[in-house]
Amino acid sequence: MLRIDAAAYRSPWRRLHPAVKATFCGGLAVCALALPPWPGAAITALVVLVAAFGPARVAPRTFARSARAPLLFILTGAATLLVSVGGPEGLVAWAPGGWQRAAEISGRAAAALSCQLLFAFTTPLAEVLPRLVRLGLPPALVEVTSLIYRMLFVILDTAHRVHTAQAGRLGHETWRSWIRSVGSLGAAIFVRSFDRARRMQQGLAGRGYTGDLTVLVDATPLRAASVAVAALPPLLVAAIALTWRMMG
Amino acid sequence: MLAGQGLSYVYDSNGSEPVFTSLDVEVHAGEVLGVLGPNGGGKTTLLRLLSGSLTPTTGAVALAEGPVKANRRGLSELRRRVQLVFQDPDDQLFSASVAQDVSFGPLNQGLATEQARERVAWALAALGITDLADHPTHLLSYGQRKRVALAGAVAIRPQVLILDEPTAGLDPAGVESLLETLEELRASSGTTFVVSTHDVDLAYRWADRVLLLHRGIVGAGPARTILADADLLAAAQLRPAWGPAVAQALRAGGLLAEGEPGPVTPEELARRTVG
Amino acid sequence: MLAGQGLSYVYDSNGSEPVFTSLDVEVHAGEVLGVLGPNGGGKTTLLRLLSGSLTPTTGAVALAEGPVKANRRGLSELRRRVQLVFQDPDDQLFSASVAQDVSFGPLNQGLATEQARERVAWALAALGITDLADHPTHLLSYGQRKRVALAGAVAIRPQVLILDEPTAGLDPAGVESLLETLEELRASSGTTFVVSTHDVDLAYRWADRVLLLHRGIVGAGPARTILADADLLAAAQLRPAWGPAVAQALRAGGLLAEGEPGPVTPEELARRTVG
Amino acid sequence: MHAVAWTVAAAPFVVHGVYSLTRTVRADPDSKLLLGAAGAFCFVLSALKIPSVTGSSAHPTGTGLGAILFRPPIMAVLGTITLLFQALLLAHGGLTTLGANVFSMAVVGPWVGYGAYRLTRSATASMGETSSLSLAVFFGATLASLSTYSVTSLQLALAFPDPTSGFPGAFAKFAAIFSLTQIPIAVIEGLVTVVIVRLLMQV
Repeated sequence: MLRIDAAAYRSPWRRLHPAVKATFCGGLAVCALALPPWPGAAITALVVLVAAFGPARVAPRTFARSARAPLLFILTGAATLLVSVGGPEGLVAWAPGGWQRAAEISGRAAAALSCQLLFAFTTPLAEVLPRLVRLGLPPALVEVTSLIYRMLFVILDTAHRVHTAQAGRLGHETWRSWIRSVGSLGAAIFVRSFDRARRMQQGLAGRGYTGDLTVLVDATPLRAASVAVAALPPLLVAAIALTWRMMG
Repeated sequence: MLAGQGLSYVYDSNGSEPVFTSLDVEVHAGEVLGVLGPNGGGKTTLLRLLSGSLTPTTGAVALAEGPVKANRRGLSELRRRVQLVFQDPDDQLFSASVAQDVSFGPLNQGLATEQARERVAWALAALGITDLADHPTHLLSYGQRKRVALAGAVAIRPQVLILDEPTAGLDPAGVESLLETLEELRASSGTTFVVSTHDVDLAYRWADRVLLLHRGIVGAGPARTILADADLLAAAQLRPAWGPAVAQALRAGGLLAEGEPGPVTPEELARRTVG
Repeated sequence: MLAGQGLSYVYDSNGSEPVFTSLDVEVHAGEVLGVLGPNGGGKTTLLRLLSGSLTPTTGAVALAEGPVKANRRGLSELRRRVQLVFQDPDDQLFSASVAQDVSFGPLNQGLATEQARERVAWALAALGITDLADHPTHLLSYGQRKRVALAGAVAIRPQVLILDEPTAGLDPAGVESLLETLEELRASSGTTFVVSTHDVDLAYRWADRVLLLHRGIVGAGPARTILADADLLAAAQLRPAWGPAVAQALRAGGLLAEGEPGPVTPEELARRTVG
Repeated sequence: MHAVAWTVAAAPFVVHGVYSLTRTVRADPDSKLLLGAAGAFCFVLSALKIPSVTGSSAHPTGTGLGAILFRPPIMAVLGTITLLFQALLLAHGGLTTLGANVFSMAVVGPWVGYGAYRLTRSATASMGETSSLSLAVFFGATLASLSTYSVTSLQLALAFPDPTSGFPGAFAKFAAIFSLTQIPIAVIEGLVTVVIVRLLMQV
């Protein structure tokens, strides 16, 4: 239903402890943002893409499709850096060094984006959420977040079907009818969401729900060695990029 | 009247298999076409393609005048002629009151208020729910909601009504009365029906022709012949219906003449036994 | 084993009629009790009363030792012994992971981690879905989610499993395989089943005893007798099943001896015709 | 640097929201399921497609409606979770900019929207109930959406000042780009939200 989510459950890296992947992807994201963009962001992006399309076996087309919208956003933002306003050369003028700045910033952002995508494509949320309690987050918050994760698929499914039904009944023919359709869709999913909550409450009461949604979480052991190994590529990238700068 | 030509469809979740490839299907004017097959066999996908709610990956849907263009206008024309009614009525009811909900389609067609009002009244009457007109939708029973969802599609006056599991969730009395209503609608307005169902006995009784679908067409033809073929049914992961088994047993026992049609409901069988 | 004594229930929307009054029902150990009737006839209300998810307005639910107290402890004891599985699996599945969801009941019973883990494994195996253990709930098919919801109830190891329309929404192959699974569970663990359904043929085939419910008990007794009685069925707004009609027709035609049981599925009829 | 600063700015609001959520849940365990439904609703609402002037479609922020229905403190939490899920499930928005996005979408948007709603409500108290409510909801949703994007422009301008005119010039640039698309979208979101609330009043 959601491309990234579905792929994460099929990922060969699914069994890795989330903390290991967080170290790897997070470390590389820090490289992308903190190192000098050339060659830091470039090397980071290269390492992430090799890892994604190599051992993590993320489908390149799916990856590209997910990256499209955020990349477009990055490029729109970067485009504004090409011009400067209110300078001596008139209201709008080409910014001095604008191209370089825009390229640096888009490069950084794109590299950081691929780190985030790699993590999302290999780490199912169902395995991250219950572990958040160990990071010190309040259990009530974590349980609510897990419930949102479960229920959003049910509601999304409903929204999708109501949307299709409205299209079938010519609900998107004109601008006016479209607004009416989206409005009634919003109202419908609101009512259905709370109906779901009420029904789930009845469904869980029989299973002994008294206020805590305690479940068994698989104990994937977190080994310090794995974290260390995961931290190695980011450190290596940092070392190479910094050496390059010093040599250059 | 309505046809699918070389249809194939792939749901875009990464690299998944197509639901079916190069599927040809023809719907004849005025008939009841039953579509049967296992879950995941492509029934709902086919219904959605035929009603324009999905766009085929390859192939095209055609009306009498020719293939439907994949643009806004083509789609809009298809939707005026072909209406799909979902299995779960709640997916189709999104207004607060029954009349308001049924008026959604006619108003979107661009009808004036007065005409739209007539359409609503007519559709409610056709479904036998005129007295529900100003009821709030969320206080109706499941069977009533199903009828309101049907009225919403009927109000657009389509030539073809596509029904996804119309009897699912209804109790036996509800099934009977809905079938009666649909038959009346067919008689009075000449609507063509395409109906998906799991209920082989229902299809044997109601459909003129059937299509067995299991990631492609496994069998197609007159309901009485196709649904009596145990091998075809098995290929579509369906189970034999009572009707043909009873006819065969009665014939073998000399209780039914060779050309005579067998009973299609237990009531009919009981009547014949007594008579 | 489990009984309802003088049950009545009123949904508290102001001044509404009671669903039924002073209803007595008894569930015998190890049987399959079918509950049939029209929508709105009180089936779901009865199932909820028996499982403790509603509290009767008058009367009481009783276990072997006597009436269940309407306090926290009584209710909690009832829920350990009697589990209700809803028609819509999404009402009961709250976790994104199958194994986590199934572990909810055992942990609520106060089992230790290791024991709970064994229970989960056992329940998944009993429902034939061991390989789904680490699948995300939202990527399962409807039939698979139904099995997971069942596993969640089975994991509590109840003596009585109450199933609301367990076959609704399943395709014919799914119905067969679920029935097989439930029969295996019954054979291996001696679980008693109370099952509501609209499918008279299914009840005729599977249930030992049936209860016809239409705002009160219209008929109760052995499935083969009660479901062959057309007047009783009509009183419960149900339609005759094929099984009894076929048996009657075969007997009338001299194809079935007086004491011999009739076929309960079309396959059986076809086999007998050939044999 | 900026990411850290915005995270720090957003944190007190989110922490306050979490505190009020924990308190609600402790008082009534069943509210967990209601909050789950509310959060799922917010996520799905933000994933809906609304028509936009260019003939294409856009996504509503949903923060105005969320704030009116669930109050700003709870919306700070639900909005944060929505943004987290959008980043991980849809790749909409980055994790590194989560703090900044939370500040604009889960804090400023809801508070502005809720404020606009309350103000319009009391200013139009003399009008009929339906028109007063509709106006208030319209302004609440539209201003929530607009303020969210104004804050985003501000954040971008602070992060990337214009080489000649500095922060004001950069803000003008970003605001100009966003206003082209976001003003019509905010108005449409306002209209859609009015339809939603009026339907909900009838249920």
